[in-house]
Amino acid sequence: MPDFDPLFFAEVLVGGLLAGVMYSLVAIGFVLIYKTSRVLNFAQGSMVLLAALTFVSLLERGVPFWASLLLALAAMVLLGLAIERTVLRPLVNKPPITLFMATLGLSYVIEGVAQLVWGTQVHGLDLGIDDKPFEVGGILISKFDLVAAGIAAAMVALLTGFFRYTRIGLAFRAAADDQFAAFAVGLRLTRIWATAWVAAGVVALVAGLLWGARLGVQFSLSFVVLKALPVLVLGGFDSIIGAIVGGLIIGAGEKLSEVYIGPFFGGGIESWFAYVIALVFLLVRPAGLFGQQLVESA
Amino acid sequence: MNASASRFPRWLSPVALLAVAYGVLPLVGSSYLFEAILTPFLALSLAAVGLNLLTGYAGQVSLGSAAFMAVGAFAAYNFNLRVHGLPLLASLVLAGLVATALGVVFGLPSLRLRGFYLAVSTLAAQFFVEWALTKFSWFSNNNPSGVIDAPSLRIFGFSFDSSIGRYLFALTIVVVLTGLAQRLVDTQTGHNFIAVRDNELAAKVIGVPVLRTKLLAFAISSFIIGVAGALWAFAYLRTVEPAGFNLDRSFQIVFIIIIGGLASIRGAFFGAALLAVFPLILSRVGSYLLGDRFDSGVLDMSQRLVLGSLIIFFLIAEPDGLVALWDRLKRRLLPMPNNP
Amino acid sequence: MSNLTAKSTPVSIVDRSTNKEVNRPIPVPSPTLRLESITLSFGGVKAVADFELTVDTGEIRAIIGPNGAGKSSLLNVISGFYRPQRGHVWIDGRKFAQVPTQQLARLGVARTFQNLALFKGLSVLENVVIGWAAVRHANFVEQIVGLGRARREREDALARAGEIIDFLDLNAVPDRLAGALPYGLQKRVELARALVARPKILLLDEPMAGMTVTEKQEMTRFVRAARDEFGTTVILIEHDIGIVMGLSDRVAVLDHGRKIADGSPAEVQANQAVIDAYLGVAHDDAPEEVYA
Amino acid sequence: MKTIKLIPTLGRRFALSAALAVTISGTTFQTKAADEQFFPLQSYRVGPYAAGGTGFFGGFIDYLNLINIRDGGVNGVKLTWAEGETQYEVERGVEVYERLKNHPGIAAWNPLSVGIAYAMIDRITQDKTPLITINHGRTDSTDGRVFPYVFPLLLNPYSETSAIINYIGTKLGGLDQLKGKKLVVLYHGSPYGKETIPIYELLAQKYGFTVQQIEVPHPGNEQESQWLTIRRAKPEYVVLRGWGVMNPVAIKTAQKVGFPADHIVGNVWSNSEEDVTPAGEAAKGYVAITTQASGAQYPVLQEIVKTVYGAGKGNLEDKNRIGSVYHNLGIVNGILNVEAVRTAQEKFGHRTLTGDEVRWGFEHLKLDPARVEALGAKDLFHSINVTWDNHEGDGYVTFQRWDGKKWNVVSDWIAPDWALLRPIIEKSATAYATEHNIQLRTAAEAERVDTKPYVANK
Repeated sequence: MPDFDPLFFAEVLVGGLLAGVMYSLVAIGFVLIYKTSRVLNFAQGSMVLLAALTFVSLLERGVPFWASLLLALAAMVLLGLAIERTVLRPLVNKPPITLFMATLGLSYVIEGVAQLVWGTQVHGLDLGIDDKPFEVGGILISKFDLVAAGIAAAMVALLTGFFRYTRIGLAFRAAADDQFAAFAVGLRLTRIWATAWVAAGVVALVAGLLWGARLGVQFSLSFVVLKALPVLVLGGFDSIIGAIVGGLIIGAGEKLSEVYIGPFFGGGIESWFAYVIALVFLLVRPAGLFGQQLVESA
Repeated sequence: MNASASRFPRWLSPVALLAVAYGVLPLVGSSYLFEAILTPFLALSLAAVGLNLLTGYAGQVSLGSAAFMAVGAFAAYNFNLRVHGLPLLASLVLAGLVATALGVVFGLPSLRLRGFYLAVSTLAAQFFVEWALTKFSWFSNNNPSGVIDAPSLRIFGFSFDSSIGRYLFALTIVVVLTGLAQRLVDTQTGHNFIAVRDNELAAKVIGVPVLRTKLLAFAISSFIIGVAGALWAFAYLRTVEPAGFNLDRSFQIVFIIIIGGLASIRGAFFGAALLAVFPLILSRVGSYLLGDRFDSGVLDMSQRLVLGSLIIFFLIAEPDGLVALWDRLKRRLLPMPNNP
Repeated sequence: MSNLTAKSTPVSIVDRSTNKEVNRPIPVPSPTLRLESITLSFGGVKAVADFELTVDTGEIRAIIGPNGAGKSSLLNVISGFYRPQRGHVWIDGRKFAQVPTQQLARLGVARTFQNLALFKGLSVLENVVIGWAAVRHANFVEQIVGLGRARREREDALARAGEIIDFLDLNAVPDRLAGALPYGLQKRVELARALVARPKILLLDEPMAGMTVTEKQEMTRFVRAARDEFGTTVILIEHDIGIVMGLSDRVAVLDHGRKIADGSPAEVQANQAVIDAYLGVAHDDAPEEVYA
Repeated sequence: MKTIKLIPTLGRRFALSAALAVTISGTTFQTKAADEQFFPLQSYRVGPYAAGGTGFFGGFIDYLNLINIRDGGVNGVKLTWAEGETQYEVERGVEVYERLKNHPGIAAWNPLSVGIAYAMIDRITQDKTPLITINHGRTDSTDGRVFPYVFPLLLNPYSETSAIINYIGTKLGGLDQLKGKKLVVLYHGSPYGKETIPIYELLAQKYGFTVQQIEVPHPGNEQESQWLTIRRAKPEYVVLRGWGVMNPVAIKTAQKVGFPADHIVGNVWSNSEEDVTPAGEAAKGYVAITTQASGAQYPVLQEIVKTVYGAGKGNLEDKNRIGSVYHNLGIVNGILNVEAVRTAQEKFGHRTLTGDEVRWGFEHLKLDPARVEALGAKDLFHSINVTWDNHEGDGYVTFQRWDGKKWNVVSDWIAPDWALLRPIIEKSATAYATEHNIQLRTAAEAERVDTKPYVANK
């Protein structure tokens, strides 16, 4: 057991928390869609890939930064509408598991389209945020992670504001609470779902840029979905706060376990240990920390 | 499943199929047909039969079936290697039992979790097994590269080491296990699976042992998937590394039972036939039609696109999969005498 | 499975035409089921407050009350779905803080559900046979082989199912998928599934809901026949007052989770508090917690 | 009842069965090969490793085109090839092998994938056709006595390790300076990554430095904890044995934890432009080993640009990838394959050769620096000297530093410590031989060549 050095522990903890924020960015995209339509959108990872690939390919073809950002945004909006129209609406009253499997198929489609349109090359992406670490009380913190955390915080504030104070936000929450009641009251569910998918597309773009800047924009970007799933399981599929808190717990838990418990297993345990953490929480609360507890009845 | 009274006795089509599989194909098929199409098709079908029992019949979604295939393959390799004189079939059965044990362990969360939460927890099995098989080189006989070579297939003195031999070896195992699976589905236990799937609470109220049924579903399906993994390694690839059983493989098996038809043993075969042969057809038809204007990469990317849209198409247009399509076609082409 | 002639078991078939109670079992003094001051609340909303109920063997005991009075919650407490904040459920003299749902069948309790909990993927016969699933010893290997113990259990289950299917006139549809039947028939299949295991206590959660008049009469006949035939104690929750009064031995009336009357149908009908509750004399309506 | 449009499904069903018939009949190549030498290519242009695949197979095909256009083939024998997509997956690689193995006049297999190479060893040995795994593959396949048909040309993983340690030694002022120093090896969590764990331990004992080997779980898109552990261990150098997305993420995370990029040494699969460009500024100063220098200024590259790309037959879509590390590796691999065929033709005649004859050619492939210069590849790669029992051929390596835009060679040609490695390789190879009861080949047996055209079992 390496000698315990509190400064290093703090550094791993902070690093883990900031890494967790990056996971939450992706997880929020899942929550938006699950919250309103009870669909676990496994294609969120490929949407992150498509968004980043569209942005960076436009940038490399000379389109200015802000223009390519807007165009990528527009692409994600169109994608959101198209998905809702072609995949979600025909499957509207099918059990959630069927919809989940449809998003599996959808992830293959989006990955195929992304690479057919923009090719399979690896692209560097520089957002102008340099990654030089700076020292705070003996702990190295990366500037990039802080900016990412700031963006995530801004996004959460924006979303909670949207849900709480706008009319469409209210409709979202109604649909999330009880689809049939919302439908009965006359809320146009299809419009709500479309907005949900568009919002998830926008979140995917933000996550795509931040992850892309770190990883480089390439096919493996879509694996980031595997990092977000334990966060969702822990935080609950339908709660944005859960996505953030879940991300922090998984991020920190993953890093601390790799550094301190990893050596006993020979290292490299991160990939499955995150799921173990999530499962332990889950066995205590079967619908996640903040997930809506389903009251069991016949 | 209610037996639709058809003009032909119910056992006719399976017997005819077996006659073709054992009698006709070995005479006419080329080694390419066996090595690249039939043997992988059989291994994938068996894995899909296993997963169909768990997800189709018992309603427990699992995204970790590739992990159980890997356990089956590596366990069979190690039993065969380390226990001298152990007949090949015995190491296959023992490998299946190891997969069963793991299946039960990773089935435990199903007692408290349902739907997506369970599906995501089976991912834990997928990543854990992949990590463990790569990390502990004892599993691959301390071979630094972590790749295992399949032993020669000798059963009761007969060698099955030719392409036809491997095909017949795989065929026999698949036929036996599928027969047992079909038989299981018609028994009370099989009905308990469906009861737990359709309404778990009502099943519990009327006395169906829900916990035991779920674990049994995980156990039996893991056994079959484990043996399928061993077939994939010994009869098809003949050398395998843990990365061969990755998440894409799990998704492939899930896609097979969706396209083939959930809760149907035949569905596993229909789906596997399409998915095993589909990439080959697409690259052939693609290169034939489009010539070499598109390099093989573009063809392959379009295959991912077409496969994804196929999944969505089936979920929308024919949720009961190819099996339902085939039955409807059969009824239309061979009108039953008493069918209005 | 073609229709199965019921094996001649020494059970006297009730002569339906005369509708007379032929050999009505004498109620045994000790209550088969007792709800002892049950209090149940969901997140601060009191669904049932301090509810007391005794049910004697072989009795048809009804619980009525306006919508959302907490009737279904009571059945769910007896079925062990909810753990009451206070009070106990006594079944055959055994006391439970929360009834173990998995042991219900072994305790001889069976139930139907308000909005149908049939197994859509199974045929009618298979649905009924599975109702007998609790008493199964042969493991899955024996069942696959299908000899010895497994075969006997299978045949015995089919025979029992056949009897109940005859008993409830379901002979026309044993092989049809349960999910594909008309609503009325599905209700009957669910009753058959509950009765096949010869339960001591049968919980009926609005069995007549959504039925035509003729279907209601048939169902009433079946319930009375079940009690007369197999001595089953029945706890009935039903809205149709006419049916309830005609069918039950004793009736308890529930309003906003509290028992406001309990007695013979005649006494209850004359009770002013019941009339007020039903005619809806204005008083503050607590928000309803409707859990089917 | 759901109204299902039966016509399209019927249509699709017939198309499906028609196409099925095409595949079942299998591909029987009747056309008589008019003196052609065929190269089956199990390429991958898609998925996480597309960059490597498109570069390598692009370079290989470009060189074959050059030989065909400039020289009209090798002594008149035209070179032909066919590609099958494998997406770097083993079973796809096996399927392409099964499909092309009956093609007449196969010279050699070049899969450029560890997994596919392993799956092919038994099969190609039975078919008597050489399997080339340039810079990768099984280390012990260097021993020609046990693996007659497998050629890890130029560099096997152990030689690569020894060369890296030699390089770090020179940077520290001599191999003796290694004593007491601390080294970290960051390896990809896969069989490829784990292959060199034993050799690093052995070299650590030999030179007295301590080595800590840290695994990065696949795909390696997040390496926070690994690099924090490195930061605490404070090693002099980190060796990056990465693959795919893991490389740029490693370099970026190194910058994040304040570890200097010029103290990271990349192995032969973490040395391409695609490995560093995504990391942007953070990769400046990063050094990586290579058997082939990058850049397009070499004569053979100029010729390819002039004749092949000039004639519009260039395989690379993105022209500014010409001269990249993967592209040049494909070209060097092309040179070695073609020269092996040429060597074999001197003995067996200017005609289509059998697999075993080409194997003989590879076992007598001697390209000294003068011959390399004649081929227009001076400074592109050093030399090769393959013998019947040394299938690696003692390749030399050099090191390149990334200046943010391109690779610059920063060391002269370094030789790995072959003498030290040979016994280790032989021990592992003989262990494999006993496990699979293979008798060791002798020099005489190596000379015996099967000259009748081989048709794999029907």
